[in-house]
Amino acid sequence: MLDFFLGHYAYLFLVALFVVGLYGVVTKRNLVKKLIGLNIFQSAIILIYVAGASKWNATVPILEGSGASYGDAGVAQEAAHGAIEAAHYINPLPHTLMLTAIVVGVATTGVALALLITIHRRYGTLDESELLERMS
Amino acid sequence: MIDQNLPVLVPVLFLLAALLAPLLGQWRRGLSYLVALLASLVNTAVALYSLYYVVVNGIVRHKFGGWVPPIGIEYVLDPLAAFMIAVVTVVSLVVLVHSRQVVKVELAGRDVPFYGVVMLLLAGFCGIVVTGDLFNLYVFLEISSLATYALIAAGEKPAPVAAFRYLIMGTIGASFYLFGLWFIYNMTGSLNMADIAAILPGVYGETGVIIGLLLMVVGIGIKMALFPLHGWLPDAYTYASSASTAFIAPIGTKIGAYVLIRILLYVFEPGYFSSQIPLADVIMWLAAAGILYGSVMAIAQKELKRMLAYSSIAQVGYIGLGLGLANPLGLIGAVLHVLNHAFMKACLFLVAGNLRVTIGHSDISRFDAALRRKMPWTMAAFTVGALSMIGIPPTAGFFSKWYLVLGGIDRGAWIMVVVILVSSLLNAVYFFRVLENTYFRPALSMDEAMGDYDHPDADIESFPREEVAPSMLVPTLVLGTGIVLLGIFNAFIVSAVIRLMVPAGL
Amino acid sequence: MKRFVLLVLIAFGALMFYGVSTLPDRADPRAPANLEESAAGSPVAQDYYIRHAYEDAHTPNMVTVILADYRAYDTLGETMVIFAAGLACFLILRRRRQEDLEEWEESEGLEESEESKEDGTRS
Amino acid sequence: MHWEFELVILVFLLAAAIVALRSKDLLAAVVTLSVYSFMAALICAVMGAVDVGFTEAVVGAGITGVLFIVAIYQTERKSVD
Amino acid sequence: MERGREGIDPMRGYYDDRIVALSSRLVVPFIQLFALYVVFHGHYSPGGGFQGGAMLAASFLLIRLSVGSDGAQLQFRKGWGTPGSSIGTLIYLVTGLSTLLLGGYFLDYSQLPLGMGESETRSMGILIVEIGVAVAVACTLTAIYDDLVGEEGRRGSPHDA
Repeated sequence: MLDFFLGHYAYLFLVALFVVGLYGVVTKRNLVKKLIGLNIFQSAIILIYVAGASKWNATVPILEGSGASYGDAGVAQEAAHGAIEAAHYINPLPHTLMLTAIVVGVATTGVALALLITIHRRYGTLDESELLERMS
Repeated sequence: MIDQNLPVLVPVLFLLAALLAPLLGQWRRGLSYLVALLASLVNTAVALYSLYYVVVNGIVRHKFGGWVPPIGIEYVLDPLAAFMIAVVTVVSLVVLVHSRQVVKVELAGRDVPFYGVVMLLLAGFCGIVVTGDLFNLYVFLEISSLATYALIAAGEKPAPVAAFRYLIMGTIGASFYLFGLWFIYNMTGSLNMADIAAILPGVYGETGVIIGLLLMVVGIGIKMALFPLHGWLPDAYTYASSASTAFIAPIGTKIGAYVLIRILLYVFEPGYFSSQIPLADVIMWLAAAGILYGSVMAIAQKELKRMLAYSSIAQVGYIGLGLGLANPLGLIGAVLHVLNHAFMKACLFLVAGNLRVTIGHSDISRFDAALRRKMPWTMAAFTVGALSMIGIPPTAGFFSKWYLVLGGIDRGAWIMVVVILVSSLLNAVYFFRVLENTYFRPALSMDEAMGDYDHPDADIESFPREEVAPSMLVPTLVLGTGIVLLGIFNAFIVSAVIRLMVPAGL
Repeated sequence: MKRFVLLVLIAFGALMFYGVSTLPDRADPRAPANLEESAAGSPVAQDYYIRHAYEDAHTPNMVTVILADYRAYDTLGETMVIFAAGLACFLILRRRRQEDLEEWEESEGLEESEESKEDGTRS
Repeated sequence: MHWEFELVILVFLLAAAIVALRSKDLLAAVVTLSVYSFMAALICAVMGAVDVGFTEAVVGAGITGVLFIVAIYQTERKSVD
Repeated sequence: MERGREGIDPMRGYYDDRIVALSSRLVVPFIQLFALYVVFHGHYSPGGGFQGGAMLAASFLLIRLSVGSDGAQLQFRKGWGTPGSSIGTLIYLVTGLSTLLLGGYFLDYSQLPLGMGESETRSMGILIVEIGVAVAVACTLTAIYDDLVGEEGRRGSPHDA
């Protein structure tokens, strides 16, 4: 039971976050609020990817002992001998994917805000029900 | 050298054009259109050549950065992808030629970003089609989606609202796709389609795979406007500028359908979604409901573009139906309908654009015989498109429906056969309404033609009411002729190209 | 309506809860994503990345190598997404200076809602 | 992995999300969203995704917040729900 | 929302608040320096083109926020946004295309004629690409901000309240 909890609690929390964001998008009447909900559930997905990438007793996916100088001899040797343990580093692939997903999120937010400004210029409101009234 | 690079050329050239069009356009306005046209021309040639090449020589793969697939990303040009790219480039080239005048009228002063965004849209579509990597698909899905939002927003007064609604729906869809992809990645450890297809049979029973697949299907269903998820479509198509709609409507939802076909038939095994879980039946019934709903709603519309938008929902239903039938004939019908419907919808929306430029509206109740006399060629193209939508034999629309009916009979799904026939009848109702007005209704007086519209510039005399300029007329006629030609040569298309797409085990 | 939406969301959340709880544990070394070789015999990407990133590109930060080399095409797509957003804002909000001024002069005496007259005409 | 940290920050994250969605003042909601993003960045860092955490901090707590505030400034600040 | 002093729109016009202006002018060079560090040191530590670009954009936005868009023209012109983002992305795309033309696969950096070992060439390729990304991201995010704030021709017009 405890193992199950340790292995899944982050997923459960993040799914809850996903649902909260979705709730915001679907039920909020103010369009900015909808956008905030959208941001929340996008970042829930980002976090769920990141959570899925972690490994026990592993470190960040930057080779150790390489902080200071370029072409650090120790790292080069370690790499050359194939001594790098995959279990020793966190899975870097989801991190990379999520960098892209974050960028996509910003891009979407930017376009959405541009749309909101246009909507407000044309209709003078950002409230969904008022907007529907003024549209018809 | 060029052969191994075939898959990558079309999307990359579109991307290059998307970058150059605004850059050069800020220097000389006219250049942006030229860049777009040039890229479109070159890409059409490349796409047709690569279709020929793939049919003759088999699948072409391009490994980005030289990394072997599960490590790197790959582009796969198989017959289905080559076919889709050819459809996208040919239709978009014709629409692009047409769009110049429409942009001058409807989007004055915004042509530079418009052509850049159009190039991005096409790059996104082509990237989605050729990619062999599920995450890369997401990235290109987002490129095309952002372009679509922008194109829709640049339209009439309510257009930004429609675009915003689509943005919310589309982002939810893309996020669902991403979430589903996470499940699949967790169960397989890979993102490459071919690799996943090899790993998946071992884990088909797992709940994670089923939920991942469901999330992905829902996400893509939003993008392709599958029946209960179509809410964004009518407003978006109606309020967008005619030039934008002509780009989005013929191709946009088909790309969603393509992704669905790709994932269900090529990443997952055909037997999985049709027999192990009842997904095929669900898609089939939803598609049938969408066909009837779209057709009935189209009858109730008074505005041509809105009517065509609802008819789009119905037509996407046909494609979903063909996929849901889960047999080779159904798939052939679906793929053929992608091609046919791209031509038909493009033709009809170009006619709507022609009408808006010449008479300033596309309101069905104000069509009259004078219209046909003043614009004989445009209305002829419309007639051909309408007949094809209904499914009158020599035109293309008949044959895709024919294959769908055969597929339905093959499956024993008689209700689906009935649905297709009934919807053809409904199509006839709403298109004959337009045709009746344009062929049999005596010319309206000026007051009647204006109706009770109090638009600031419903000044009907300011519109020429005569045939459009050649640069708009020729594309419309090309598409009209194309519909007939596709109908005549459909047997050749099916036997030479589409038969190659049927995956093993279907 | 709101209650119905809430119900649907709760059902969806429950389904997702169930879905994630059937997944392999986080950080399980036997999870398919953490293996060396997949069930089908192909190399698993993350294992290859961690082992070979440095020798392939002489860069200790694996994320950078994946981002800009192994999956560089994704990053090109990502840059295009940002570019698309910029261009989309350009298309949605910016007009030519001259027209803008004209429109502004036109609408100066008018009500706020008259602003986008130019856009609302062709309906 | 330090699961105790993660748990605490996850609880804060959920709370920040709910506060951001409930606040009637949009400016406050956006500021809470920035806080939320910062929490997300923190949790990324705890989970070992330093790059993602960095990006999330720069983007979520910086750029997105500024863009939102500009948009709110251009439109309106009050929300009914 | 509140207008600035004397009815000047604080987001667009010159907004004369010495303390804010001075302190942000003091901070901005350091942000930019750090942004460049992040771009160029992305090989060894967290960071890279996107993060560095976003930080550069943040430094431009800070000046825009503190002294108003018109005042910030001296630092980063509005007209540079769109061409800059095109050019930044072009750096990336052209790198990929050149490897294609040199006979390799798209974005296969080992084909670049830099006269180094294969893995060093890849490392350099990554750097080139990251610079392209940084330029594109910095310019685009600034351009988006400028588009959201609006044109100076609209200043004081009735419909931007």
